[in-house]
Amino acid sequence: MRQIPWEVMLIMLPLTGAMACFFWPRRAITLGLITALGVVVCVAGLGWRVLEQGAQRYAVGGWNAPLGIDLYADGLSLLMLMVTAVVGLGISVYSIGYFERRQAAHFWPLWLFLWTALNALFLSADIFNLYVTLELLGLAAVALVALAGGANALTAAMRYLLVSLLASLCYLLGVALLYHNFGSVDIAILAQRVELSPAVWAAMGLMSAGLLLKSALFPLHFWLPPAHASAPAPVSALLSALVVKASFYILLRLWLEIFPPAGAAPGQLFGVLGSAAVLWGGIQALRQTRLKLLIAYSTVAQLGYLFLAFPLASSVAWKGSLYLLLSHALAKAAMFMAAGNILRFCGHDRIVGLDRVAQRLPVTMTAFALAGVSIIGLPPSGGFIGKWMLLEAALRAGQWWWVIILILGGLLAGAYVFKVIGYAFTRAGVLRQTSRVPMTMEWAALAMALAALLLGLVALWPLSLMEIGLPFGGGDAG
Amino acid sequence: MDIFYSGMALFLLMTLIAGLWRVLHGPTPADRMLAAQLFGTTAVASLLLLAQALDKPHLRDVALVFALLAAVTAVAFIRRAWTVWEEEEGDE
Amino acid sequence: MSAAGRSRHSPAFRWGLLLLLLTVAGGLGYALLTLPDQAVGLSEQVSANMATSGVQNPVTAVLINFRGYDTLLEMAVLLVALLGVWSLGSAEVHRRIDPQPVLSLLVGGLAPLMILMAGYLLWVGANAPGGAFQAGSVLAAAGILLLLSSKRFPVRLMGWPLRIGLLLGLGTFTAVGMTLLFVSGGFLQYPSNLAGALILFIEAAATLSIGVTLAALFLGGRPQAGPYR
Amino acid sequence: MSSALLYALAGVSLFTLGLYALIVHAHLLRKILAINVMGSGVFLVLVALGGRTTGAEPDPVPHAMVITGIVVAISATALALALVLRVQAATGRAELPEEPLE
Amino acid sequence: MIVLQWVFDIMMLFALLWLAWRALSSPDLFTAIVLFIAFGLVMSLAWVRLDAPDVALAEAAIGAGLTGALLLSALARLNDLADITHDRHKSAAGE
Repeated sequence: MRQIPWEVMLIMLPLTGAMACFFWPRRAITLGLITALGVVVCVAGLGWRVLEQGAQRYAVGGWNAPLGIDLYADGLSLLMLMVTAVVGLGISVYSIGYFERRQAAHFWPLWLFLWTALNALFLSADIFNLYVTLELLGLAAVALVALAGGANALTAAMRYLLVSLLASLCYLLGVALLYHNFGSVDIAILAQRVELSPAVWAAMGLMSAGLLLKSALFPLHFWLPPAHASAPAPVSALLSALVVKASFYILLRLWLEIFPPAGAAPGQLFGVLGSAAVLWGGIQALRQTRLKLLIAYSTVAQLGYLFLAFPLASSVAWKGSLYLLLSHALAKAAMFMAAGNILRFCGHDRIVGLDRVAQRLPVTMTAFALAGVSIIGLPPSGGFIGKWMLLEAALRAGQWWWVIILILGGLLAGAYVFKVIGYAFTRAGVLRQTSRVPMTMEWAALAMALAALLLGLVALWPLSLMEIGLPFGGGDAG
Repeated sequence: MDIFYSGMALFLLMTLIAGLWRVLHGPTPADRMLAAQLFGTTAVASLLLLAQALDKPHLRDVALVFALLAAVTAVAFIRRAWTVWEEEEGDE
Repeated sequence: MSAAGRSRHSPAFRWGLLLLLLTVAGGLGYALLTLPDQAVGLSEQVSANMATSGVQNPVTAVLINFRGYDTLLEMAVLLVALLGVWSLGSAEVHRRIDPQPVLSLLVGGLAPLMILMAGYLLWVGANAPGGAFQAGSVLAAAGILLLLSSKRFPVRLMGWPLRIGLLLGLGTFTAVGMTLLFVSGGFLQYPSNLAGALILFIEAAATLSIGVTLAALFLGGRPQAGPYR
Repeated sequence: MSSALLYALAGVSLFTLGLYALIVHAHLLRKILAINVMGSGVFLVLVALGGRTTGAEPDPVPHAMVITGIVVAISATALALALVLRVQAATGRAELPEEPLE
Repeated sequence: MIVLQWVFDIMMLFALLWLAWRALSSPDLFTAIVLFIAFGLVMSLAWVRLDAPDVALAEAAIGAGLTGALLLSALARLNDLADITHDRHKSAAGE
């Protein structure tokens, strides 16, 4: 009995779905939802296989690396695929109510191509193939941002496109250097062959710079708030929850496998920039008057936490960072969806004008508040587990100063989340006409927020998944 | 023989660089465009020479693609750029 | 237009940037100089497997066979760019088209020649320089020439025939890959006796799609009579 | 120094030149040109270094990668140009505003 | 022969860098685009020199040909748009 190669299905299914949606624009929603469900089934299939048999490697075309391209699925890729599937399903459901028919015909094929790119990226074991997936991801994301129309969205999309292309080219130059130094583009083979040389340092600098730009680490975050704030709500959710994480994932892979001999100095730099992002993003979020911009700056801050694992570089720290990534994906998707609902309901997203939304849109506000719990890092949310692990790693490594950043960041997050919730309960000065929000949009947001909480309650299971294939090395179990 | 062909190619490359002057200083867009077209022709010639000199017959395909594609830029220039200016003069 | 060369940055910023970038370039140049003297690429692996690849041109073998998955995703990139352009709005078709005898004469002669050239490049790509992308771009050039010179916009072709043309390459590639998955047991794993034929089949479809997509990208928007009207 | 290395160095120069122009120039069309020049530079490095061994057949894998890259570049350029036109139509200028939002 | 080759290489690279520099710095956008087309052309010759005829073909068709046509038509449309907005302002001022 031949095994079904789930990793191939995970890439080809959304690709086929995207083509089908493009060909039958009138049936786009139905076809898209079927595809989304199919992808969830494939992730479950792959998950089962990985749990039973351990990390999986699949040689596309029967040509093994270094000549061909390998797909690789270990615990790390599996968790990324899972969170993509959950958030993707939520966004698919949410977008039914959000887009009118004409826009849906554009949204669905682009979104499914983006999903294809994400799945392909998380499964790729080849740095040049990763470049192609990055380009696919970038172009689809830019087109989705521009879907909102209007001057703000168009200029934001333009800026995003230029940044994304620049970053991809830096990455590609790094790939060129690595290939010509070691004769392969396969991550595992490079990991065996790599030894420090000026070319490796240059490649490391270029690839890291490109990927940091794409994952918007302070001070390279300037493009993120306008793009994430002016996109349509489901797209904002997508970008903040998944797209920025994709480039962070590549960075993580490269640093875990190819660049470990580079030592601690670059890691410290990442940590410092991450801390700056936590503080700066938090302060900026607090200062915003518009809800979507507040959430976008909160993304800048939250992305900062992920980089705190680099100076600590222990297994616990990596796991904590990944845990934060997963819970942030779910919580931020919930927040942007809730913001989309409020925008639809009130007709604007000025925070001071949130005229008693809490009483009038209880499900949405519950979703926002629950997502806020995870963003702040309060128990029993996924965010709490992630921060706890980072805290533990910092204390164990004797680098207590990161603890201060973790606490300050949490306080700032608490301040901006409660600012929104506070205004949501009070009557606004100017009253406006409100419009109805579809049920699917409200419940999709709540489902995402609940998933973020659930991640805190079932912590042991994801942590055991992270052990598969030992992406973070063995050693200190925590 | 090789030296003769390579020398010719080099000479053509030099004309190409000399032709840049027209692109930079040509008073009207048409001048600049024509200079660029001349580039294409020179490149075709040097490719044909190189094909002979290096004994690589497939370079002739490259030359052919050059020759064909030069027409597209020219027509794009005429159709888009030219009509706009004609309208400006003719309509008022 | 004259303001295009103007910059909004102060001279100090520009000099600082220049200095920084010169340092970067210097570092990169130094890194290049320290690379091993002999190339350490994959030439040997490629030539060792050429016999079973189905073609004689190593670049085509890499593009469609050894690393065909990259090419598959790249076809998706091309389509996504088109989707993005289409989602931005509809194309403005020429407002006024004057009959220009010279132009139609030129196009009448050139377009068939280009289509012929595209076919030639596609065919020759199996054992000499050429292949789907080169052929597709020449085909696109022919399409652009026709678009630029046609008196009437081919409205009737802008509905589903256009969409079929756009999807053909990616669709064929995907379909062949998935069929092979169930027949020979590996995604995009060509049986060596069929490899040549399958590669030509994929390339033919890809050429058509690349040509149509690039020509459609040139329009700069969704054709007016498109599916979303 | 071999000529392969010379071409690779020229590639690095093109990359830096493009980067400088991308940052300094405001007009979007020129930024797009800059990105394309940067791309050409990267492609030049990728192919040139494959021919370091004199006399041998050059490595075909970077050639295939560069063809992939060229097609990606034109796709991105086409999308970028379409976006520039919309930006100009919406804001009246083919430039990015100084302040990101409001 | 070797010397000729070196001269050829150096001239080609010089042309390449100079074209790129002028294309990115000349004040007139149209000139910039024409220079960019010429840049693509020389780029294609460089691929020939580097023994990459497949890439040379792709560059000749895409880099020098199609990108040039795309850029030219985009520039013409940009100017059209600028004229339209300009006219709109003029008529608004007149009324």
